[in-house]
Amino acid sequence: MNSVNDRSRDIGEFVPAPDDDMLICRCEEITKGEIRRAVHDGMWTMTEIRRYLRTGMGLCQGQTCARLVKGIVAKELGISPAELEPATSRAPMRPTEMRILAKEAQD
Amino acid sequence: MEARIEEHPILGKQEKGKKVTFTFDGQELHGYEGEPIAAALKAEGVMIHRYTQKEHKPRGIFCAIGRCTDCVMIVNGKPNVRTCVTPLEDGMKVQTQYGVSEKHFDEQS
Amino acid sequence: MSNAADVVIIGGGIIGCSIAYYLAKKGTSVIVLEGSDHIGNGGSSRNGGGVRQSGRDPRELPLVMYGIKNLWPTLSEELEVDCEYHQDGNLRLGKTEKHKQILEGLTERAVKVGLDVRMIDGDEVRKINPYLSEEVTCASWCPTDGHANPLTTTLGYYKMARRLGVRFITGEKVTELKKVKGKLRKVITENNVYEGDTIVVAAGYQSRKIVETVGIDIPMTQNMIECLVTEAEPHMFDQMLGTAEADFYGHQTKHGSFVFGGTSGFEGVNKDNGTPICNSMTASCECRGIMKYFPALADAKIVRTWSGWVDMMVDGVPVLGNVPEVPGLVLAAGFCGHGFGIAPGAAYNIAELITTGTTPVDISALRYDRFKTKI
Amino acid sequence: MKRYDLIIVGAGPSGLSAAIEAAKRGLEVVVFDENEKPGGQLFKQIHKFFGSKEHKAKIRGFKISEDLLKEADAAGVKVVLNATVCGMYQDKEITVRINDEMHHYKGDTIIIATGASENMVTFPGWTLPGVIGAGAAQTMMNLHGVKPGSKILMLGSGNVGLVVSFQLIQCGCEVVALVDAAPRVGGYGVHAAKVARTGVPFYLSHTIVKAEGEDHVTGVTIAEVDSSFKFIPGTEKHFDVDTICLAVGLSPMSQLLKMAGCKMEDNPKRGGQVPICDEYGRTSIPGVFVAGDVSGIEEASSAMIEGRMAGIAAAEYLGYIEKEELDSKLEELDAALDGLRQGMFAPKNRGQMIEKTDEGIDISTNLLKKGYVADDEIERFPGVTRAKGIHPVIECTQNIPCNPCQDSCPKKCIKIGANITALPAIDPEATCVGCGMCVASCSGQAIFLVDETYEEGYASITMPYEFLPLPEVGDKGIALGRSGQKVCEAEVVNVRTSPAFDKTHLLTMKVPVEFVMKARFFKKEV
Repeated sequence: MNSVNDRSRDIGEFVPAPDDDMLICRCEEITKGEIRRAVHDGMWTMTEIRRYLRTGMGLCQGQTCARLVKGIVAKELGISPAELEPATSRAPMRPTEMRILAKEAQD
Repeated sequence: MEARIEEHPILGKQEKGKKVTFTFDGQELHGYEGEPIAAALKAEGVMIHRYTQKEHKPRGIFCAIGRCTDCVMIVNGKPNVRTCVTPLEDGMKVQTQYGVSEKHFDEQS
Repeated sequence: MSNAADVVIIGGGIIGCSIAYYLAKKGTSVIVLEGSDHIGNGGSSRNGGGVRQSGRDPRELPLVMYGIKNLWPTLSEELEVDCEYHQDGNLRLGKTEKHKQILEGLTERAVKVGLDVRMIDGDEVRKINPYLSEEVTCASWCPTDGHANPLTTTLGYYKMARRLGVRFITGEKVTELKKVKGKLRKVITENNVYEGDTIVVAAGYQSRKIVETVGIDIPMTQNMIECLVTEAEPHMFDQMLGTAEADFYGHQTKHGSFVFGGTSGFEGVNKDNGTPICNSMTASCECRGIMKYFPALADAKIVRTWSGWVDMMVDGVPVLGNVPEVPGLVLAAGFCGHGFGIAPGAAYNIAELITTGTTPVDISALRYDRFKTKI
Repeated sequence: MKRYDLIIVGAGPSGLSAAIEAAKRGLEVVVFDENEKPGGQLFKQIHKFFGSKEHKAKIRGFKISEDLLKEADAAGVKVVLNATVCGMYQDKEITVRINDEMHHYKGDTIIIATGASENMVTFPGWTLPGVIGAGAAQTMMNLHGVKPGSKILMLGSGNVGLVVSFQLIQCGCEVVALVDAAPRVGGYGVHAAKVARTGVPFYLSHTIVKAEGEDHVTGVTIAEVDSSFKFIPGTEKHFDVDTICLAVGLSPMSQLLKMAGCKMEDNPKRGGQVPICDEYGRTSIPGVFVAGDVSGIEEASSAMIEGRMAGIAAAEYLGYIEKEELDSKLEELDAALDGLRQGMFAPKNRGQMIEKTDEGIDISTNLLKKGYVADDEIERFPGVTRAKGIHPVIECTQNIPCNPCQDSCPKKCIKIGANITALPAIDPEATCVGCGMCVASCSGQAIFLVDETYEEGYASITMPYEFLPLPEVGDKGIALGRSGQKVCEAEVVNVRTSPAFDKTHLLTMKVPVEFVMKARFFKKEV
């Protein structure tokens, strides 16, 4: 992507909403309100949201919440969700025990 | 309600492994060898697999294919075992997971 | 909006963000230009979280000591974010006689600078951390070291600096610096031109290319190293850990997960496809390294691995401070993979340097023109 | 390091199809899948598939997966199960967890066919045990033989929501309601109709207000939403349920591709984050291909064709076939894919309101709002005719890609033509013999045999029946209409079962003749 993004652009004030306590990231138990607040704190990319709040950093690695978080962040920024690049995908794709990762087969 | 489907109109009679005994929080339950732990629990009417770390809220089966990791429990002493994709074995010790521990939150320091 | 400010900072990592914060606190107007799409996208969010004095080069040690004494303890309150700062000590572990010699050397040097660090034996190590294997026979122990969360700390600095009016622009790649009438003034990016009375270059390895445009060289290379994190586990220990041989380093986070980094021997030659993804062999190597020290973690599940580039100075310490040949240029780069713990101290001093012309800590050993050939 | 000509990630419909085509052309192919059974989601599909013969129409999904596996085996494909691909690195290297070890493999080509994952929606209580994905329901009942619940509310009226609702009923669960925030049913009308006539009420323009229960789901409240999806106060409805099933769409599971550095895009028409690729699955990394849902959400039928294309493209990439063979094969497959991508549900029509069929007939609005065609709408469709004696009534009212009925009739009573999305019509010249092959072959279960002169004052209606217990001749009960409401008394007069019907029983009931165009389901009196 790499487009110029001025983080001082006015996105308006944070306005509390009745569903701010809705849980979005099931693994890390992050609410919609926390995500919306983070946007107003300047976290404007999926990567920054993830690093700031841990959304998508739990056991499931964002399999469930990534799309939901994206929608919330996009709405708060007043842009289309398609404009937000998802956070990087990282190995291992499924949680893997250290002893298994440590054991490399010779084939 | 009988949770197991004895005969299915399309799939016929279900082929199952050996009937085995396992424990859930100390209670003896039955299931079939090789089926996911979650399926055996579901058939025995267990819905709550764990309580979450922060809010202490109950969770159970959600995706059933090993992706969402909501159904994790303590299995044979190990936390965070995805019960929906872990095959049941005879004598398995399955426990409700509180946060990442088998101890109830009150007992966790 | 104006593209001019008192200070333009190139690099939106923890160094750039924290300098911006300390400057803004003093009323200085600041623009921060970040080349990538995300704030803190380099080493700032990819490191192991050590806030460590022991094991450091005496030339940079005073800076980190300054930060640990004056800045880290209140940082969470100051940044209104949980930096997860723990000051529970650092164990630098050894298993062999050779390790012991390395650790003793490091300890001796640090004591001379006034750091409270000492050598302990295996039994004492296991008193501090009972999960360590019997293979561990010695360690250096620095009780005032610790660890913190690099993600929330970096983004916390960003958040507060932004709140104080600092203008952050991401996706703004700098291509050239330009002097005006003998003084550095302009920052030219792929899309725009920015102007500042002072230009701070805090862009990690990218700094080299940037300052090259005003005829300055920062002698460094790039290493790609890797970290991994486990699922949350029950609480085990609070110390920061490292080893004499750098097999691994890391800690257990507040969240319960273990963040570990380590080396595979391929750091200098790892290649990048732009993601950056890691070498397929590194994580396995790290797990083997960790398990030798922590057999109890064998069943802990790795949920994520990542890599990052280290800006490796030829002599192992950063370049920090003014560049008299290029008036207006301030360097803060080349932190060699241990820039996180030192960031608050370094940034505070740079901000003082820019606003008052002096620094609380003597940083002259980190000058840009210190490099000499070996003969 | 072991290197293969072709590594395929995912043994679902597209992955296996790709493997077969490549292996047949001489490539050494390995397929890794993290599941213990191959076939991907096909294995859980127990309904008969749509399409035409070349798309394996009227074969049940799990059977297609068995066939694919046999074919792959015969072609020399190595399928490794319980093999989780953990990462995709530079130089087309992957790491795979098999048992308790990590393996490193390289492929001269790699096809990613990882499929999709389920989307979710949030509402208060959505994390309670008892709220599950539709895929979870399918896995529990069709793979593990355990009912997901006893009283279930389904959210989502797309094909997944409709198909899974039917499967829930088949395994003995009660579906208390089918709910969707959209104003219209999203899936095939025939899938909706077969659910609706068993008595499941549809609530379109409704969504979940909250799931109720302390420790697990004990109930659910839904309410109507306005055009901007806001709840309309006073429209709340409560249901006692133990399970809430979510079927609100799928997202491509493209993480491996992103990790490997493929150029990606967010494409809402393809369901989310997808690799940028050409129509044959070539991504931005030479030698890395994609097939199936990972490159854009569609049906298993098109995934199989996409898989074949990618497999052939990989063969050509490695020089196992000439460009000419590639081009001619792709042309053939393009035509097959094109056949599936016609009609109302074509990807290009996604999100559009279609008001008329290709034949110019008004679409049933009741079908879109309630899940069934209203009695006064049904007779305008070409498959619905009245005639003396026994004859088929085809309640197929939307242009969907499907034509097995045409081939099934030995008397050639049913005409669709070359365009498989055309509505089936009855040939008035041909004579129905009442064999019932069309009833059993209709994947949408939309064909009935009707005989208005069955008995004095009575008509017979023969319907497809896939439930247990199977009623017996002489059973008395009630006939339900398309809406699932009682229309009259009924008695079972015939039950036919045949291997040719493939588990679709043909149940014939007699009803008073005036209900012949209304009665469409039989419910035994208990």
